[in-house]
Amino acid sequence: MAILAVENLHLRFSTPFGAVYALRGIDFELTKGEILGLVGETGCGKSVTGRSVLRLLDDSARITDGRILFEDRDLLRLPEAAMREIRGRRIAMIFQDPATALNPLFTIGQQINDVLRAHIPGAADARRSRTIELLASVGLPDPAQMVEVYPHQLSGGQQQRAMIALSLAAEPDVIIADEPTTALDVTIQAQILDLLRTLQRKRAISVILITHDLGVVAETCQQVVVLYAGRVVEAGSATAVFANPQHPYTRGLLAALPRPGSRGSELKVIPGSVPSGLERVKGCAFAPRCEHVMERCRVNQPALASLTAAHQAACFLHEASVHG
Amino acid sequence: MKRLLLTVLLLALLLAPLAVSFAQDRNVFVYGHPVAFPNLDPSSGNSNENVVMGNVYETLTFYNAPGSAEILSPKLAVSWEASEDSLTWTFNLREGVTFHDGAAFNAEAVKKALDRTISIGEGSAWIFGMIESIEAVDELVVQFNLSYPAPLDLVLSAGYAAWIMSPNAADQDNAWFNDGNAAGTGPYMIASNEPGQRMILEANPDYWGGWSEGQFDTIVFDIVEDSTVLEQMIRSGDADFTYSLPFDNYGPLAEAPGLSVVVTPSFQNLLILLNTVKEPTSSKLVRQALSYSFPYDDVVSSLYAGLGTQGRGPIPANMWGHGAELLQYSHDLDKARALLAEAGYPDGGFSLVYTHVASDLDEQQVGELWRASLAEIGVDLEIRGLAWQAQWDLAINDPGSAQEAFGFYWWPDYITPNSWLTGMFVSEDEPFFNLSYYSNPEFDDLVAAAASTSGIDRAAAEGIYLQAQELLLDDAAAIYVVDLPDIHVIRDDVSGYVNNPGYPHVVFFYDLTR
Amino acid sequence: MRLEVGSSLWFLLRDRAATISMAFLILVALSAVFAPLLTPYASQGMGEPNLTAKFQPPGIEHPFGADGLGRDQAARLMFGARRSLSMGLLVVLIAIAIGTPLGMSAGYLGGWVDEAIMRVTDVFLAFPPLLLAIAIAAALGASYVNAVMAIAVTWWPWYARLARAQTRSVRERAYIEAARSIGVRHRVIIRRHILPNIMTPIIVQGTLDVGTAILVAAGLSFIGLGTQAPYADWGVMISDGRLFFLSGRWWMSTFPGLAIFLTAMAFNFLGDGVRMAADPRLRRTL
Amino acid sequence: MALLSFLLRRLGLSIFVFIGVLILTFIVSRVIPSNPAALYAGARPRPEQVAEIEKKLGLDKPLSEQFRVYVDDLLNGDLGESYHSRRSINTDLSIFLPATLELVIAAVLIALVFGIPIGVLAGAYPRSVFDYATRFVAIAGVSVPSFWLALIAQSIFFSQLGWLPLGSRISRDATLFYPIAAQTGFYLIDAAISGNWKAWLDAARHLILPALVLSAYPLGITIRMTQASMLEVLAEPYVAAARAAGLPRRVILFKLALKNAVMPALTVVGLSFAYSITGAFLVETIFSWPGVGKYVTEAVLNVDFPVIIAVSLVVTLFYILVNLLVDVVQALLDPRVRLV
Repeated sequence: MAILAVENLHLRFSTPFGAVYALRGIDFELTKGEILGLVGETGCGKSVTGRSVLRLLDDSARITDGRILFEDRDLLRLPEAAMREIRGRRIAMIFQDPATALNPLFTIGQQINDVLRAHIPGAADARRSRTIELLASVGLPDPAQMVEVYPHQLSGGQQQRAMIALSLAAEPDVIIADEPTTALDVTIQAQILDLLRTLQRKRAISVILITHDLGVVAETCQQVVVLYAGRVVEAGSATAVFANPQHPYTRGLLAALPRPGSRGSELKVIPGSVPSGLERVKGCAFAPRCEHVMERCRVNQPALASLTAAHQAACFLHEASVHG
Repeated sequence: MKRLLLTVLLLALLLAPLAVSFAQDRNVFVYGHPVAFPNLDPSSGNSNENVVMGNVYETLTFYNAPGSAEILSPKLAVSWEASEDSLTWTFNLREGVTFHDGAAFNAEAVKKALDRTISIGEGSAWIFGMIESIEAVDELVVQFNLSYPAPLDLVLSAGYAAWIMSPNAADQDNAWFNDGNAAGTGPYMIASNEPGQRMILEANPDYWGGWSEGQFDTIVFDIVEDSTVLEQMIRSGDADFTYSLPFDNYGPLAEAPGLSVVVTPSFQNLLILLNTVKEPTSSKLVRQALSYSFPYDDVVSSLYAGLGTQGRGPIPANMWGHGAELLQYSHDLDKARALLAEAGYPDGGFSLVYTHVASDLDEQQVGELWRASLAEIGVDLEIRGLAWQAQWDLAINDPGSAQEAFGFYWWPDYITPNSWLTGMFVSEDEPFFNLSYYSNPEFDDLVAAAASTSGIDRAAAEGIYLQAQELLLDDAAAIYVVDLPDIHVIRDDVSGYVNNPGYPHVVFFYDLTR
Repeated sequence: MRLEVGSSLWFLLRDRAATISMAFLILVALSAVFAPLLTPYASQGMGEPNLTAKFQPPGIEHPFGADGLGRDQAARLMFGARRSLSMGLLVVLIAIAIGTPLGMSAGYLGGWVDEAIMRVTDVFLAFPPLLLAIAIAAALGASYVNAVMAIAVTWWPWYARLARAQTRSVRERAYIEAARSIGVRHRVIIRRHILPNIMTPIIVQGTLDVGTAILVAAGLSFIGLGTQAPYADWGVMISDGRLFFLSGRWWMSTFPGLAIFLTAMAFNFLGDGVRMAADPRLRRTL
Repeated sequence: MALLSFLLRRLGLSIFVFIGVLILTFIVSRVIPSNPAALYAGARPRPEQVAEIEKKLGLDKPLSEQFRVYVDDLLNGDLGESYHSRRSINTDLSIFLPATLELVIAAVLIALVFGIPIGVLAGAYPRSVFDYATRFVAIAGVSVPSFWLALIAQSIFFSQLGWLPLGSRISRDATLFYPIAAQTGFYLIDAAISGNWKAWLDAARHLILPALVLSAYPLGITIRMTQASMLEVLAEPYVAAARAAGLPRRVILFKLALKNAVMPALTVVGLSFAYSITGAFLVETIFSWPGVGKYVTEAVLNVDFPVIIAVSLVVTLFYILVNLLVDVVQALLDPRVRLV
């Protein structure tokens, strides 16, 4: 059962140089209790998609089309007051760099306290013990003392744990984790992912994990959605996508993934770069970088088509292989 | 938040018009005074603090306002006489006078006070240069021995340096006085002093002259440098008396209800001293040309709103020694051109520097009007506003590189025509106030002769002074711009006010009633 | 590079306040330059009295009235603009001319040179802005040139600091390291590589500062330490009219004050615009 | 501990700067082409008086000796004597300095109390009508010549409306009938201490107009700085995080963001103080406010350099102290500084 569904999401930024079409029709569903990985290179629109869900975009962004259904309500049409009750309380967010996402001038305790006050009625004492509980649950040492501590006094991993505690404070149903481990050391990354998985299972939370790292997705997610230039190019269950990637872009990403035993020099890199979104794209956005590019790729845009019940891709290649 | 701001703003606006009212049961006179009192020491103060001194201290003799029957009247001295040779002067002092601090006024006190002033030797103390010694002959008789003949009775009426302070005060130093302490014999005493802001005088209940109904108990000097504020104060009744407003503003003020504008000739005049040493003004012809180039009528009628008069020689018209028949230059550019041509400057073609006190708009505009007129005869005038000290330093350091024209006010330390002639035009080894660097032995001799005669035979002295001025005017050592008026604005419900130019801007509050 | 200038200019023109300001300043500058052609009272603008019009209020003959010597205030304003504008510009240019080389030397050479120059700027910056200028102008004597010098002397340390900070960040760039390693002379590096790279922020700051410099110069003139009679800048005009301001002759101070106000505002708006145009990071916030 | 060493370093630098200021002002004061002794001697001195005074004031000694004597006196807390009034400058400043500080502090407070919230709101609602209006007000504030604004304000609030007094610190009647017992020299404080509310209200009415006029520049700076740093802060991830956590806008703006935005805005206090003092030089004269500004402007007209040096030193000292104070407050507000 889908707890959150994004349908045909279009979004554009207005800049002094013209409109940037950042999202050009995103579709996916988050199943309750699952972890969905939203994957792509920088600039593909994955973070924007995450922020769209909570309507945290700045003023230059405009959603031009689409719906975001949460428990059958369209979040895009909710009044701001209702939206505020959803933020933190129903859908929370974890940010990439905890060092900047935590307010440097307030203690961890104060910051969690603010969230609790905003969402959960109760006395100050109750909030304090709840805060300590939360800090304990994310594995921070000496949680009673952590309450008085400022963010800069924590290590990177501890900061991200604190950030996770902050997002869990109001017991949300969905967490959007935007590159939660990118800023951290590799060893810490594993610990944090582990913590996320544990918490997700324990509390039956649904998670959208935004990352550029397919390795992380492989370890953590049940579902995968691969974005390229503001569109979904491939989606499906993690097992299906990893076992049988259909889109050349997904294949490229997988090839670029370091595997145990491989050397850095053998890593394949996808040539070229993501289009800026300034021009309207004609045809497949990946065509200029695609090694299998065909004539029609430059003219028409392939639609997302189901390969199997649990696997879709948007590529004429795969159409060709099915029909040809 | 916006609401909060609005509330604060509204509150502020509501509070603003709530003027505070204070009970008033005293007869208060307010003098809106345009400058601070720089030095309250009666021995060395020789500036605007004279308006305080004149009410707190008294002199032995008093210089009467022009038009009075006598030049002098008794003050702390009731009578006096000079020896035949004018070298010994005896003054009989007033009986029953006490100083504010309770000390008795007597001959010893007079000696001690004047000895203090002479030994400090600052400010205007030089006017006592002729005094060799002072003797207390009797309790109330004091005798002065002079080293050269001089009109000592006149000297002792001076508005500076001639004040008699209590013997206790005479022991104090300058700082004591400037802390607002005083002990004179005058009708008022200093009650409080906030330097640069306000001074309050209270009536001296034991004043030897006694008190009657309607006189003022309290005098307030509000120091307000800004003439705009002064004008608003006198208009709104916030002040009873003021001066030093722009000349152009007196006309409307005279018509304002409740005010009267009192205009009387003063002993102050404005001159432009011409450099007699430096080319091209070293030429007498050029100086005469410049004297004809000056737009006297425009300056007097427009800048001074018709309230002053064009000077005729250095001595103002209300002073003896002034010559109504002396040469008076007029604005005559043809004559100026002819004289320039004669001097070898047919089309002008030179430029001059005129300096004035930077903050003095009148002096500046005098320069601007003159400049326009000079331009017509081909002479360029550079107008340079300087601090007085800088202007003076430029003049005394090296006459050869000094300014050609120096805007200069003169007023006498004590009232004698000699002050103008000796002060500005008698030869000096080092330039001091003779900033024309005028040097004419014949003139020097005449002035010296007049000075020594003046104590004995005033008519003879006057004749000699006129001779001297004829020389001076022919040499055109200066441009005599304007004899300035004293212009005072006073509330018209105050009676008894008479301006006495012998004590510039001093109001003798004791004479006033409301 | 050309593209950058082009797009910056384009961006600047899109900032309506900056565009209006620029137009206004051009207008003021033109009326200053062509003042003799624009007014029938050019000689009055340069100080010649005209006593028949003494204190004439604004009207058809004298749109901004006449002053105590009867001079047409409109003409005085135009000729005054020459002085007020040039004072502001000169102050900033001199300050840049002194501050930039010192700042660059400090930033480029580092070490004791840096320390010495920066400590001197500290001392200058410790003065409240007008105070030192007042003292210097008082010591030098009042004149237009001395006022400009006095203000510039108090202003250069800001540019020294700016230039130093910029130089330090540019110095670390690879091509400069490379130039140094192949033995290009310091002077050449500074002129060819560093100067062009640090000019943009200095120009931006300069534009913003002209308005303030005009204000400060007007302040000095107002207390009599600037332009001398018979010429006038706007500060002098306010000062000349002040004594009559509350007595009903309001026009003499009002119009020059407005002129200073609007001109300073225009420079600030323009400076803001230039800053945003020059710094792409700020464009988003517009 | 780190805080202490940070402060010691700042203090050391301040002392260095102060010495520099001392030397600079002394040099400026001695290059004047004017004879201070003549000034000292009074309105129309005699030559022999001038020579004597030159000796008395030590002006005949070499410059280094004069400087040594000056520093010696300074170390004994003696700022010297005005050449013009011959009054002790210490005494004068003890009267004029509180007057100026009262005015300047009032102006800076007005600037901060209004400027910070306005800046916060403008930063919070970029491109709104409020933002544009604010930008206009802020630029107007830094562009208006204070001495001209003072005239306009007098004309409106005194001449036209008659709401506020034209100038001076207190009305004459208050000095006569409700004199304020001097303690600190700050009339509002002194009157409040002694419960002299009539005089307090009177002093407050006198303070409003000059303080408002003086606050124009610092208000403009405060708004601009707060708005700019607010914009920056609002772009920070922790603000996005706070929004994502569903915190109310009020809390985000005025608690979380403001505390961060105030840090850079605090440097404004030092700057505001400097500009207000500068403004006071011109504004005090117009409002007949008996403060340091009026004192020094008159000293300039009289070329009274002992006063000019003394005022430079004292004002600079205050300026340095304010900046030091700002550093301390910033250090105290920011937990990160302690580790530096």
